[in-house]
Amino acid sequence: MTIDVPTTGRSLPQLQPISFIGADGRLTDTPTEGLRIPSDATLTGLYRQMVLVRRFEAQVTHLTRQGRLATYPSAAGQEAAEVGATTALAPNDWLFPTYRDSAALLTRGVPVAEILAAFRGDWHCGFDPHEYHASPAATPLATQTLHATGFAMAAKLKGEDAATLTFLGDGASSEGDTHEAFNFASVWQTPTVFVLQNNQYAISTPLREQTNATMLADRAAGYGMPGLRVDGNDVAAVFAAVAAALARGRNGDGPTLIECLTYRMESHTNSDDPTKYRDAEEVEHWKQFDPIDRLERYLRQTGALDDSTVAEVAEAAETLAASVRDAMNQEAEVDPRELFAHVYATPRAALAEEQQVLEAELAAAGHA
Amino acid sequence: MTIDVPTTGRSLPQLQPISFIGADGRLTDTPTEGLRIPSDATLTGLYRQMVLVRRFEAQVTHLTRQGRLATYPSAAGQEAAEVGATTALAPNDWLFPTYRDSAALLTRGVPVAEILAAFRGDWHCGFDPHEYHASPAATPLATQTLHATGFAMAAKLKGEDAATLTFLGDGASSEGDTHEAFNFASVWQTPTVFVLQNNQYAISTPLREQTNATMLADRAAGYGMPGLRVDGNDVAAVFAAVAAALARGRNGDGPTLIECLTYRMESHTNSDDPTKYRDAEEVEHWKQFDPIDRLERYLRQTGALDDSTVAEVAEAAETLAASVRDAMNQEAEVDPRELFAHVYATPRAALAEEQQVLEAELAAAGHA
Amino acid sequence: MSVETGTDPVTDSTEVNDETATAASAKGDTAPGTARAPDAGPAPSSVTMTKALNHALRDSLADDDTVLVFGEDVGRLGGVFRVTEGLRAEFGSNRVWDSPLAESGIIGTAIGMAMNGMRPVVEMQFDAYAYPAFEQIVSHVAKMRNRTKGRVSLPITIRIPYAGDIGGVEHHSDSSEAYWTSTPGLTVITPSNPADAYSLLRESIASDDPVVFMEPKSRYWMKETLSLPVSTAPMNRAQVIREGTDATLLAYGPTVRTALDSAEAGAEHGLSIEVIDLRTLSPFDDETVSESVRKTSRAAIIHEAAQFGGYGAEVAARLTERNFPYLSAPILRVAGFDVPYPSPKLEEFYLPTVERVLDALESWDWEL
Amino acid sequence: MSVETGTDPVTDSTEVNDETATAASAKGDTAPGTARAPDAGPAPSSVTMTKALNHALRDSLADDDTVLVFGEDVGRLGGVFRVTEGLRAEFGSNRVWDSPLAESGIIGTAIGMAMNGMRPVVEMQFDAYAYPAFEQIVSHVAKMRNRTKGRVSLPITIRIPYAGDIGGVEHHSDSSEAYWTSTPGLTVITPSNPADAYSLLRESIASDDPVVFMEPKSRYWMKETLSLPVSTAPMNRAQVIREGTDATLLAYGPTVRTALDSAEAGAEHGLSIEVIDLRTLSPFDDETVSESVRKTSRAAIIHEAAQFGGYGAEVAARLTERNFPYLSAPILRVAGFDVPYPSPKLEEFYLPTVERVLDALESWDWEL
Ligand SMILES: Cc1ncc(C[n+]2csc(CCOP(=O)(O)OP(=O)(O)O)c2C)c(N)n1
Ligand SMILES: Cc1ncc(C[n+]2csc(CCOP(=O)(O)OP(=O)(O)O)c2C)c(N)n1
Ligand SMILES: [Mg+2]
Ligand SMILES: [Mg+2]
Repeated sequence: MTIDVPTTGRSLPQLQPISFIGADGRLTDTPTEGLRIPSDATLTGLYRQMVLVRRFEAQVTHLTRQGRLATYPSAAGQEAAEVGATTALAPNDWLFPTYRDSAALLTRGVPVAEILAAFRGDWHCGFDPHEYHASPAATPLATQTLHATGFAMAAKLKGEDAATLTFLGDGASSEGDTHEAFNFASVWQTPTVFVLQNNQYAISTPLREQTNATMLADRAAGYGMPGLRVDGNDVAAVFAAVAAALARGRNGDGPTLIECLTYRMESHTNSDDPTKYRDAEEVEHWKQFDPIDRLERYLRQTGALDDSTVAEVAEAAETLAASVRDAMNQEAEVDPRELFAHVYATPRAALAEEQQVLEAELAAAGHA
Repeated sequence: MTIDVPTTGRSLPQLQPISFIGADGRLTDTPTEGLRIPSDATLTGLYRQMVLVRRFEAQVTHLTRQGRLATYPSAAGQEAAEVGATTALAPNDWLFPTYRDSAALLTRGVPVAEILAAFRGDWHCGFDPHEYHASPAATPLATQTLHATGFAMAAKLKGEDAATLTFLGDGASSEGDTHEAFNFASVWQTPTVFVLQNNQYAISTPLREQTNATMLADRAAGYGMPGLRVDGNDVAAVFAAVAAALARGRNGDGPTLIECLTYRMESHTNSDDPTKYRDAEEVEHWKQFDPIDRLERYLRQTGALDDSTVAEVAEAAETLAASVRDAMNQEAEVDPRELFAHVYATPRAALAEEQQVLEAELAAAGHA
Repeated sequence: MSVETGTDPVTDSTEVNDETATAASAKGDTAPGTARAPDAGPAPSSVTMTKALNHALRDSLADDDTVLVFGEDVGRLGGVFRVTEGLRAEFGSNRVWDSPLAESGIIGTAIGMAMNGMRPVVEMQFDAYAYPAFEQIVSHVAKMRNRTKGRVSLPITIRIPYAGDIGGVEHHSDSSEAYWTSTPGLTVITPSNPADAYSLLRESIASDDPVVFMEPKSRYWMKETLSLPVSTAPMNRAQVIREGTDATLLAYGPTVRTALDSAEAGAEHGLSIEVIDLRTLSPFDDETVSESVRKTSRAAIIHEAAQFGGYGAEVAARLTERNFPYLSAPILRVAGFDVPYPSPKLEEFYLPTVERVLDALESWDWEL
Repeated sequence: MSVETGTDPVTDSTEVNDETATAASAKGDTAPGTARAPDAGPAPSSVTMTKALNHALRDSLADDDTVLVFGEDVGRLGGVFRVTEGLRAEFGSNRVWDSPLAESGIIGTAIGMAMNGMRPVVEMQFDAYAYPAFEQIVSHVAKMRNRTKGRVSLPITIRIPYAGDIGGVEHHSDSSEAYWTSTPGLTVITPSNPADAYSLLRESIASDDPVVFMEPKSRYWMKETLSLPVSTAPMNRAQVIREGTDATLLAYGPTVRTALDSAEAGAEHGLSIEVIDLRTLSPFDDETVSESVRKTSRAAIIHEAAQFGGYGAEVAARLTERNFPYLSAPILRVAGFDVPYPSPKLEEFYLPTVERVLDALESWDWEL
C-alpha cells in the first residue's frame, strides 16, 4: 500500500508526569522531555501570583456562601495550572478560559469586579475581551476549544505572532467539540495550546468513568499532535511546558496538548455536596501535593524566598481580598434597558417596541 | 502523584497495515498481531460474495445513471472491507451501516429491493432492522457509531451473547460523535467493533486535510482501546481482524477500532465529479491493489479456486444483476397516506385531520 | 390534597441544584389541583416536584426491568437537582449510572439501547446542554419510527430541566421547547406541579413514543401534600385548572403559577378568567383549549421563552385558525422579550409577570 | 431583466449537487422582479442562482481581505452544489479551503476567526447537517455580541442549502428555518431568485451581525438575465412582488414560486392576489406586510416546513396581533404536513402545492 503519511514524532507521552519540583519541595529526577526549570525570578513571580489567586478563590467562595454571588466554581488546589499556564502567555496571545478559570483571568489582569460580574449576576461577561486578550469564560463545555483554534487560525493566516491557550477539564475532554478542536488545530497546524486540567472529577463523575485511557494526554497521538503529561501541581513544570508549547505554536509547529494532573480541593461550586461522591481522605491525601507549599519550600532552599517576602506576599493577598470584598459589597448598577442594547448591531424595530413595553412597566412600578 | 491508571496494552498500532495476501496474490510477511489467515473454505466464500457485491454495485450505479434511482453511493473497490467485516458477524450480532454500505447489507441478507428502496426514493428505510439485525443505513455521518455502542451496551446489560459492528468513513472520523462513541464504548467496555473504511476521501476532501495523524487507527490509544490498521483490500486480513475483535467484544473485553486502508474507485455518488479533486493515475494506481484479483490469484495457487468455480460465481453475479434490474424496473408502490401512518405510536387527532386534507386532494386529482 | 408554601432550597444544601440554587428563590405555591383523588394508598405527605419525579423514576425502575437511567451526575450525586437521588444505590449501577460527559453520546447510545429493547430515561443537565445532542434528537430520535415504517420504536424519555427564574448564570435558564415542538416525531411534555410531574413522567416512560420531558426548574421545590403513586389527567391532554368566562389564560410549566396569579388579580378587577395548564405541548389539545376559547372569546398564552418564533406563536396561530369567528380579540402572547436570556439581576425584567399579563388583558378592547 | 426557463441540471454534470441532483427537476421560472435596474455595468447574461451566489462570494472575497470561505468540499470541488466553484483557484487556499468534516468544528472555528477580525462565510452542506453545530450557533454565534455588551461581534455568514423538492434522500430536504428564527441574536435571510441571492449574500457578508443565509435548493438552477453586480431591495425588508387587493400570499425561498403561481391561478377565478416575498425571516418586516394585510384583509403564509411550530406560526400570530380589526378571515398557513420530510416519491404529496393554496383560499368565507 502506498499511503503517504507523516510519521514524525509518533509516540505516546511518558507515563510519569513531567515534574521539576516534587511534593517535598526538592528537585525530582523525572525525565522532563527537554524542558528546563524556570529561573528563580520567574518562579518567585509564580509563587506570588499563586498565593494571590488562592486568597482570591477563598474570598470569593466565602462571599458566595454569604449570598453575595449567585454561584462560584473555585479553582482552589489548581493554582499551579491556572497561574503557570496563563503566565506563560505573551501579551498578544489570547486566553480562552472556562467558568473554572477566574484565577487565570485574574492573572491575565482582568479587574476583580469584571471577572465576577457573571457570577454575581450582573451581566454574562463583565470585561472587554479585546482589552485583556481573553474570551468570555465559557460555560458550555469544550465549545471554547474551537474558538481558540479558530482564533489561532486567523492569527496564522494574518501572519500575526500570536498564539492561543485554552483550558478544558477532564469532563470536557469527552465532548465532541474537544475532538473537533484537536483535529482542526492539528490539520491546520494552528498555534494553539490545549491545557487540560485533569482535576479527577467532572462534578461528581470520577476520571475512571470519563475515560478508559491510561491518560488523557494519550489522545494527542491520534491527531498527530504532541501530548505531554505534566504534574499539574508543579507550577515550574506547567510554566515550562506551556511556554515551550506556545513557542512551538508561534514558530509554525502547530498545537500541543498538555494534560495537567491536579485536584479540585473545593466542591464543584458552592452548592455542590462532594461528600456524595468522594472521601475526605482523598482530599486530605491531595493536600500533600499542594502547589504553593512545595514551591515555597523549594524557593526557600534556593534562597529566592525568605520570611519577609513571604510576609509581603501574604499582605498583598490580604489587600487583594479586601478589594474583592469591596467590589462585591458594592451593588452593581444594572440597567434593565440594556436587555435590548447589545443583541444586534443593526437596530430592530420590534425590539424598540419591546423596550417601550418595559419602559412603561418600569414607569408604572416607579423605577427610574 | 498517585493516580491509578490502567496501563495495559498502551501502544500505537504497527505502522505497516496487517495483511495476509499481498497485491500480487502471494502471502506477505507483514506481522499480523497474532491473527491467522482464514481457511480456504472461508476465503472462497468471501471471494464469491465480493464478486457478487461488485456486480451489484456496478449494476446499481448503471441503473442510477439511467435515472432509475435518485442517487447511489457505490462501494466499488471497497468489497474486501464491506464483505470481510460483515461476514465475520454472527447472526445475533447487529450491523450499523452507512449510506456507503449497501454491499454490507446485501451480505447480511437484506433483499435487493429493500436495500435500494431508500435510493430509489420509496421510503427512508426499506427493510425491517429487527429481521436482519441491521440498523437503517445512516446518512448523518458518524451518528450510527453511537447507536452501535448503545445497542452493544444493552446487550451487555442483558447478558446477551451479541456484538455490534459499525462502519464509518475517514471523513466521518472527524465528527464529534465518533469521538464520543469511541469513548463511551471503551469506558463501558461494550462489545463494539468500529470498522473505519479509510477510502482516502470524504467526497472531495483528501485524507491529509482530514487528519494530521500518521494513521486513523492511532486514535484508539487515546481511549484505552485496541486499534488495528489493516490492508482493507485484503479480505483475509479484514475478516480475521474483525472476527477476532467481535470475539474479544463478546468475551467482555470491550471495543476495537479497525482502520481498513482502501480506496473508493467510483465517484462519491453518481452525480459527483471526481476529476475536480483527483487524478486518473491515482485511480489507476489503486487498481493494482484490487481485492478480488489478489484473492482469486491466491486461491488459484492454493487450488481452492478453479476456472469452473470462477465461472459459476460469475454466473451467480449475473443472476444477481438481473434480479437487481428486475427489482428496479418494477415501479414501487407508494401510498401517500403512509405519510401519516408511522410518525407516532400514539395516534394524533391533528395528523388525522391532515390526512383528510390529503385524501381530499387525492380525490380531487383523481388518485385512487 | 392540601398545599404548602415551598421552603427556601438554600437552607437545605443537599436538596439544591449545584450550579444555580443559591440565588434561586423558592416559589411558594398553591397547587393547581390537577391530581385525581388517590386510591387507598400510602398516607399523604408533603412532596416537592423533585421528590415526585424521583418517585416516578423509582417506580418505573421497579416495575420494568428495561428502564435505565443514565446521564451526567445522575448516579452517585443523584443529579445536580437531586431528581435521581438514591436510585443508583437502590437499583445498582447497571440500571442507574453516570455516563461520560457528552450529550450527543448520551442520546446516541440511548437510541441504540432503545433499539435493543430498553427504555432509557436520560437527563440533559440544563436545557442549553441538550444542544450538543440536537442532531441525535432531531435526525434520529424524532424520525426512527417513521423511517422504519413503525418497525423500530424508540421509547426514550429525555428529561430536560428548563426555564429560568432561579438566578442561573448564562446558559442555565433557556426555554428550549420551541425547538422540540417544531420537530415532528417528538412528544413534548411539561408538568407544572408535583402530582402531574409524577403521573406524566410515569406515562412518558411507559410511552412507545420518544418524549422530551421538560421540568420547570423554578417549580422543583414547589410542595404539595400528596399520596404517591398518583394518577392525574392523561398525557396529551390539557386541563382547565380554574374556570372563568371572560378570557382564557394558557400556560405551562413555570408560567402556570403566573397565569393563576393573574386570574386572581384579574378577579379583583371584576374579570372572570379561565386558566388552562397545557401539560403536553406536542400534541396540542385542540379540543380542550378551543372549547374554552369559544366560550370566553379571548385568550392569551404565557411563556418564558422569547416571543418571536416561540411556542406561543403556534398556539395563537392554530387557535385563531380554528376559532376565528368566535374571537373578539386577537390571541395574545405574553412572553419573554426577543433577547437572549439575561443574567440573574435582569431576569425579573425579562420574565412575563402578572403585571405584563394584566397589561395585555387591558390592551384588549373589552367593548368589542 | 428577462427570464429563461432553467435547464435540467442533470444534463450538465459539473453544475449539479452531487447527492441529490439526479432526481431533481429544474424549476423553470419567471423571476419575481425584485432587482433594481443595474447601473451601467457588464452586459446582462443568463445567471442561475448558484452562479449569482458564486459571484457574490467572489466579489466579497475580492473587496475584503478578511472574508474567508471554508467548509466541507467548498475548495477543490467548489461545493456539492458548485456555489463556491473556482474560488479556491482564484483566491488561494488561505482564503478558500476544505475543512475537516465536522460542522461544530466549522462553526466553532469560524467564531474564533471572527473574534480575530475575520468575516468567515461557511457552508453547512445540507441543513440537517447544520444540526451538529446547533450548540455553537445557538449558544455562541447568536449570543456573543449580547454577552459582551457589544464588544465582540461575530460577522459570520452561515450558508445553508435548505428545503426539498429535489428528490433528495433522507435528511437532505429539511427546512430548518424555525430553529434559527426562534433564536434571538440571529438574522435569517433567504432569497428566492438570483438577483436577490447576489445582493442579499453580499449584504449578509458585510453585516456585523451573524447571518443564517438559507439557500433554497430547488431554486439553485433557476435562471434570470442579469448584470452582476446587482443591488436589490435591502436586507431586512420584505417586498411586494405582485400587487393585489383581495388577499395577500406570503412566501419565501422555494415557495415564492408557489405563491406567484397561486396568484396566477387565483386570477382565473377572479381573485386579485398580492404576493410578498419575505426575503428576511428575522427580523420580520412588520411594516410592509401589515400594510398589505390591512389592505387585503386576508392573508396566508406558505412554507415547506411542517406547519406545527413552523415559521408560519409566528407570521400568523404577529399579523393577527397587529391587524386583528382589519382581518376578515384568520391568517392561514399552507405548509408541509406535521411529519418528517418524506422520501422522494412522496414529496409531491407533502409539499404545499398551488392546489393546496387555492383550497385554503376557498376555505375562507368570502362573504364575511
Ligand atoms: C455542554 C455542557 N454540558 C454540561 C454542562 C454542565 N456542567 C458544568 S461543569 C460540568 C463538569 C465539568 O467537568 P470538567 O470538564 O472536568 O471541569 P471541572 O468542573 O472539573 O473544572 C458539567 C457537567 C455544561 N456546562 N456544558
Ligand atoms: C453530519 C453530516 N455532514 C455532512 C454530510 C454530507 N456528506 C455525505 S457523505 C460525506 C463524505 C463522507 O466521507 P467519509 O466519511 O470518508 O465516507 P465515504 O463517503 O468516503 O464512504 C459528506 C460530507 C453528512 N451526510 N452528514
Ligand atoms: Mg474536572
Ligand atoms: Mg471516505
